[in-house]
Amino acid sequence: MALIAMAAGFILILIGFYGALTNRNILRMIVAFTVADTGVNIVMVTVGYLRDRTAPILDNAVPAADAAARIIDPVPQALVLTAIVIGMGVTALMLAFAYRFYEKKRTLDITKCTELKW
Amino acid sequence: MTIGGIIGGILMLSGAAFLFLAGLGLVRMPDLFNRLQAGTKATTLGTLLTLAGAACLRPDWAVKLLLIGLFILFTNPISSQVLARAAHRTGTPQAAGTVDRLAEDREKRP
Amino acid sequence: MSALFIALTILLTVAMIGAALVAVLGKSMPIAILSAGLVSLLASVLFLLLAAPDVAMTEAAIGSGLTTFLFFFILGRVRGGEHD
Amino acid sequence: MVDILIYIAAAVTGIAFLFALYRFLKGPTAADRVVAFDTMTLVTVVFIVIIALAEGRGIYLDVAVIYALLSFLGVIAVARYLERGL
Repeated sequence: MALIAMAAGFILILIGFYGALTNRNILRMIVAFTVADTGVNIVMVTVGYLRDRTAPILDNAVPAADAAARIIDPVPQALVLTAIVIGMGVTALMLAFAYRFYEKKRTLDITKCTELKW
Repeated sequence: MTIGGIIGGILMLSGAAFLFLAGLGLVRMPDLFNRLQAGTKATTLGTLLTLAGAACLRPDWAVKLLLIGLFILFTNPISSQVLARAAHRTGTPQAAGTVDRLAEDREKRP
Repeated sequence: MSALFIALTILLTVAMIGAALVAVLGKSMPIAILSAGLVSLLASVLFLLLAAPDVAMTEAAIGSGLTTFLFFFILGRVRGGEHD
Repeated sequence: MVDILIYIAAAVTGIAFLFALYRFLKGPTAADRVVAFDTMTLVTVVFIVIIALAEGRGIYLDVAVIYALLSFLGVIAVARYLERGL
């Protein structure tokens, strides 16, 4: 199961990079970046997965005495939790830049942005 | 093998059957409004039956499952109605033989 | 219960790749945004299968709900400039 | 016995999910895809309940609560966008 999930994550990263490199509409590039972000999160959670173990939350089903033998490592999950929130912030920042670009140029096509070319 | 387990399993099976019928209607219906009716009403009933079955299987989760059912019962009709209103106002094509009383009233009394 | 989980993982993987292809290659802009939201929504079920319910909750709330809303907010403001 | 019933319910629900996915990938208009999206979120709530029953962890149901609360937000956003609003 972990192998299938890791393959899904890598395929999502590849699809996202392909879309971000081949589209010219800036909003489409940001959507493709979101897809690649989700793929990276899936790969990071899959790295921390162990077979036949359960979620690292202590309740009646998992008593604290034998918790170390039955739960998986919670550190990659904490990292991914931070990465999701920061990814939302980065997406909001890119959308703000896209809106600023539209106000300046009245278009969303990034090939019209030619001030730094000579 | 208790009596609650049998009742819960049968409820979950009937809920899954309603979800299957909703998916079949989503594929087979001719236009958007029929698909909306199949994909929203039948799915709500199927989900509620499945939640009731899970509550029969594990009675200690009943409060949380009741909360999920209440939220679905509140939010799903809202989204369905907003979507149907948007589709009707933007002039989505309808199947042959549809009687649209709302558009007739709009034409009669603008 | 392992066969059930493997079958669910394969189903979610196929659906996620299809939705991602629609998001990248499709013609219309709101459909692309909705497909990206669908990828996040299915990824949160995959997180749940990988025994990470807290990550699944955050992904469902932020990755699917808030990001889709932000995209549609910006898309409603730039309407009229979307030629391609 | 109960396990077999849960397996059959999961299989039937998976077929419904595949039908909704077909409508999402094919759908002629945008509103058709939104209907398929709404159906898929509800089918996913059923998946989460089945996973929680199979694992025996009650804490997994919180994810279903978040789904049921927030899944209609995207539908309302796209419907308001199609209606020239927002």
